[in-house]
Amino acid sequence: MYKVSADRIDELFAKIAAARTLYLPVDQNDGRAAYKEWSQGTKMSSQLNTVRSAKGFFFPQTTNLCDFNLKDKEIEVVDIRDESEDFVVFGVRACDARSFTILDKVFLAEPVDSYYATRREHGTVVTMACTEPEETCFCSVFGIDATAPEGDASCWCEGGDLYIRANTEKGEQFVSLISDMLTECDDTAVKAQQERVKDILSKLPFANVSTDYFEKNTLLDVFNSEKWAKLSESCLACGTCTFVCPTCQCYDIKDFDTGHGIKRYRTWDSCMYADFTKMAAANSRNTQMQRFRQRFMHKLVYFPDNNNGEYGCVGCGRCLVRCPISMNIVKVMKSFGEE
Amino acid sequence: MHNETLIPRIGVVTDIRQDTPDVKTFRVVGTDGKKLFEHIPGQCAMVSMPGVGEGMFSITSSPTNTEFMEFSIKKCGTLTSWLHSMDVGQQITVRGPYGNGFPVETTFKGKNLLFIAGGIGLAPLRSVINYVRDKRENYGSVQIVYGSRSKDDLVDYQEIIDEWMKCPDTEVNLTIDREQEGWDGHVGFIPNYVKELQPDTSKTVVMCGPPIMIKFTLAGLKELGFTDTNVFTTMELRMKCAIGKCGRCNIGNKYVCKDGPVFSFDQLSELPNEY
Amino acid sequence: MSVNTEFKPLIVAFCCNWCSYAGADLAGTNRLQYPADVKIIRVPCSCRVNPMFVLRAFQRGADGVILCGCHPGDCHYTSGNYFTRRRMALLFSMLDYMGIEKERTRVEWVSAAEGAKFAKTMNEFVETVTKLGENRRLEDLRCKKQS
Amino acid sequence: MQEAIIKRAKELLADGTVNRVVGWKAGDFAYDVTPAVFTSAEELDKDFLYNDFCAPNLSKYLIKESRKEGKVLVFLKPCDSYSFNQLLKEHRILRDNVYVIAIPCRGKVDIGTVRDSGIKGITDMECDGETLTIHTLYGDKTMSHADSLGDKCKTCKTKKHAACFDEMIGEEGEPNNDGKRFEMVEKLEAMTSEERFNFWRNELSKCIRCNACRNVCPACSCENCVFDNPASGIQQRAAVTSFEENMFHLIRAFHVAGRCTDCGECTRVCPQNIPLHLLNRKYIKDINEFYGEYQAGENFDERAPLNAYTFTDCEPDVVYKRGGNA
Repeated sequence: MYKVSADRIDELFAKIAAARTLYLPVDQNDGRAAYKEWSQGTKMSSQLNTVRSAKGFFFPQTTNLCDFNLKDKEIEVVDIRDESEDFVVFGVRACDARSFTILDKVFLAEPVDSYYATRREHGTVVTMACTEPEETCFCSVFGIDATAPEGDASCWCEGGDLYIRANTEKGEQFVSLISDMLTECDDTAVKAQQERVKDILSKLPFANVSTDYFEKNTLLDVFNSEKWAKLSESCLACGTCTFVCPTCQCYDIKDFDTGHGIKRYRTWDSCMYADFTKMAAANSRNTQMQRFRQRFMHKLVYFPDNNNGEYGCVGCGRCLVRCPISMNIVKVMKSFGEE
Repeated sequence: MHNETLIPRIGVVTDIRQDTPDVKTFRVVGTDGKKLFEHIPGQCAMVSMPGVGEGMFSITSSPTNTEFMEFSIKKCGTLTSWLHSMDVGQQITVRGPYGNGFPVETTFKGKNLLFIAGGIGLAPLRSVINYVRDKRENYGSVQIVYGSRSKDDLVDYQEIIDEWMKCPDTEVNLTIDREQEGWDGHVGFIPNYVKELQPDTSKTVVMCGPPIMIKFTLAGLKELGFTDTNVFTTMELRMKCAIGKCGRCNIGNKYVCKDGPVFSFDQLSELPNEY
Repeated sequence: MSVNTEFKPLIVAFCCNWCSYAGADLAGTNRLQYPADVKIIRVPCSCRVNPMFVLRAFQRGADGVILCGCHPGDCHYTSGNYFTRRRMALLFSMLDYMGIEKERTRVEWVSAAEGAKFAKTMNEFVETVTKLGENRRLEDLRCKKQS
Repeated sequence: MQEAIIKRAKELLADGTVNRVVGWKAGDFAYDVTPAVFTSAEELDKDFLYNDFCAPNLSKYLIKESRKEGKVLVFLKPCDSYSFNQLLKEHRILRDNVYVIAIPCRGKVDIGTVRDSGIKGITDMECDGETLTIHTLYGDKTMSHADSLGDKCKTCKTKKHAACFDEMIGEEGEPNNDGKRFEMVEKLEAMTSEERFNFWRNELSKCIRCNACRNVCPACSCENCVFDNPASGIQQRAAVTSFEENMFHLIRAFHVAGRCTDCGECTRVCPQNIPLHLLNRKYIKDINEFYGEYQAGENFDERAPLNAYTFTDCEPDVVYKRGGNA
């Protein structure tokens, strides 16, 4: 473990930015945090989390897949992929860090999604331990330790110092970029902070939300539950939960006619939308109840079934904060847990 | 750079056959004149016209055909209408093969096979039927029950009477929904026809057709004593990526594009009835 | 603002079938000059022009969009252009509010007999838009041809 | 107030006037209120809520609810009543199947506003008159009720209901004519064109196209939105370019122009905190200036401004003539 005085953080960022493009959470003019590229003078946000998750670094809202040129009956396919540059995402929280391993299970499964894979290879994730969790946090429910975040390197801010630990080879490389600013140290201060924050975490309102129901009941039992109708009754069918979610990874592929060629691109999509599964002939999920159920079944049942019991939720609490009608995964879990 | 399955290859349409008033069969090869890729019967490919759309279609030709691939496509939406309006020589894009395909080299081997198809549902079965015909010695008896709205709507009619009916140990039973001039074969719906035919319950059934036909035929087969494990079907849902990532074609935790499209009914019975 | 002498703006003119299109025709038969970069799109009535048409013209590379219809009171369908008048007043005001240069949009009433007015309007409009330069604020980069 | 509302709801359920109630349901915290349908007195006792946190506008739910079996009871705050009336006018709600009770509102606390003031870990809130006490994981905080309001309530247009209710609980309020409603629009108008462009670019580039603004909007009640219709040519899942970001919001605002009652739900629900109501208010302000004062949803018979005209309407060149900054 290494440390550097927090007073020198601007110097530290400058050093990182000199070698790699650096992104970090920054307060926008409305006071809410978003990931932005660092430039001289940029201050890191002190907020717990960004409104949008960090998934956009690896799975952006829109990605150009390829171009087509059409001439008479002929088609030319243009591979527009390029090697992206190395970048560092600094200040990622434990929940978002875990979301990357969940996204990996989708995008890096065969056949590998090269757009995602390339970004993943070029990105270094530097996480920041949480010190002041919000009431909407429930990452511990999914076995995430907010005081010891994953990622290529982890950081802790404590007592005017920034502590850094590399977890992976990429993390080591990151540390070597700034090694001349760091001094080696022991983890006493970090341990003390972890103890303190763990105490807060254990007292969070959702610290003990149970996932038992989904482990003890079969897929069909959960699917056929009568609770879905009531839970979904006021759902607006918007995509807010999906788009702020760090693990929602559904996408749409579309073509855009530029007038001189076709651009094929993909965008985030939401299973909450009525036309998500609409075909020329039929729609397999016709009602909002079915679509609502799909989203939560995916996170709480389907994904774990396919991934050795790992849930598709990281408990970041974004959907709790942003849902226009305050319906969310915790309410769903609690409602099933009541039985 | 990794290989990217989402970037398609170019296919050239070398022949277009009007099968029925709303079904055409397209013969496709690569720009080098060769077959684009190898596949297993029942597998699919994403066929696209850039700017119009992309859709999943079964490859209806048999893998034993070494020269080209065929797609039988019914006109029903934007993309299929466009495909129907194109001429020979047109290039399209193709990517694949996707899906699991039928277990022709495992479960089906040595079995007596019963194929039941309704309308365009014959398309995915044609590839299996022709595969079995070309490797006849590996399989037992073959019975094909195929029905459509009318004689004109029977896909591959010429191939059925010229080739399938002449194949050894192969029984072909055709039916149409309503009486029609020039038709002296069976008239009636498939579920009833299957019951009338009383097929032997030792047969492995491969079924594809409209949902309502599947529902009633399955019930009929069960009455006759068939078990879910011996009945296979192939599914179709909305697809975009075809590689189990875009999140829309799932039935429960199974993705039709990746884990399917071929399922046995005992597999389906463990999944939500959302298709 | 400096005048870019090289720049030739692309203008989309939506002309109502009954008056302005005939007016444009008259301008042509009278050999009145107006720039060739004015692309005329004939519409049955000026009120056929959905706000989306205006936006998509900009998306597809227009530098200015002008609607021409019958004079108020002369609409072939009695009241179409009265609706156009309200819609476009609101739309243009909103475009202005969003920081899109307001001079890029215009409505003119041109009758079938006003060939000269049509040519004059187009010349003036082209001049105005030329001064503004290329449409940057409401462009879609995908539609720009890479040179 | 809550007791009186629950009592009346129970009476109407008991005497068979209605068979269900659309209202607000309590959540895990004071602020996470969910619109819900209640069918029994027990449910009402258990979960029904009416307090300073019940911001969601219930009128849009009635499009579906009024088409179900039996009569439904709904509680409408003043601003919701305008949305309701506008939907009635557009024949989207079946009036005979709805029993409307008007309830007063003194402005709703917006959790976003409270959070943006820097208060973290909010576990509970209570409002005693003018002071909001906020219990957090990190100790108690206070805030004045006025400061905690969302944008929609800070510039409330009226506390007086539109005439559409069957009965009223509580006191009728007064319209608010302090002129604050258009302050921000005026401020934007006074900017230069470039400043305005940059303002909107900054705001709209945050848009994630979640469609929350559209789906919550009582005026956006189309069965199939133009942005969802593949045949429209502009179906979008996400805005790919700045043009598409502008287009979506510009066209959405235009489609509700003259019908938007200024209920402010679009801004309230925006996860990215985009002040979308400033687009709608611009239309409202322009309509007022060009064609005379008009409040959508206020009057049942009046034609909507974009469905009407006069021979003497201003010409579109009013936009250039009125001056303003280039």
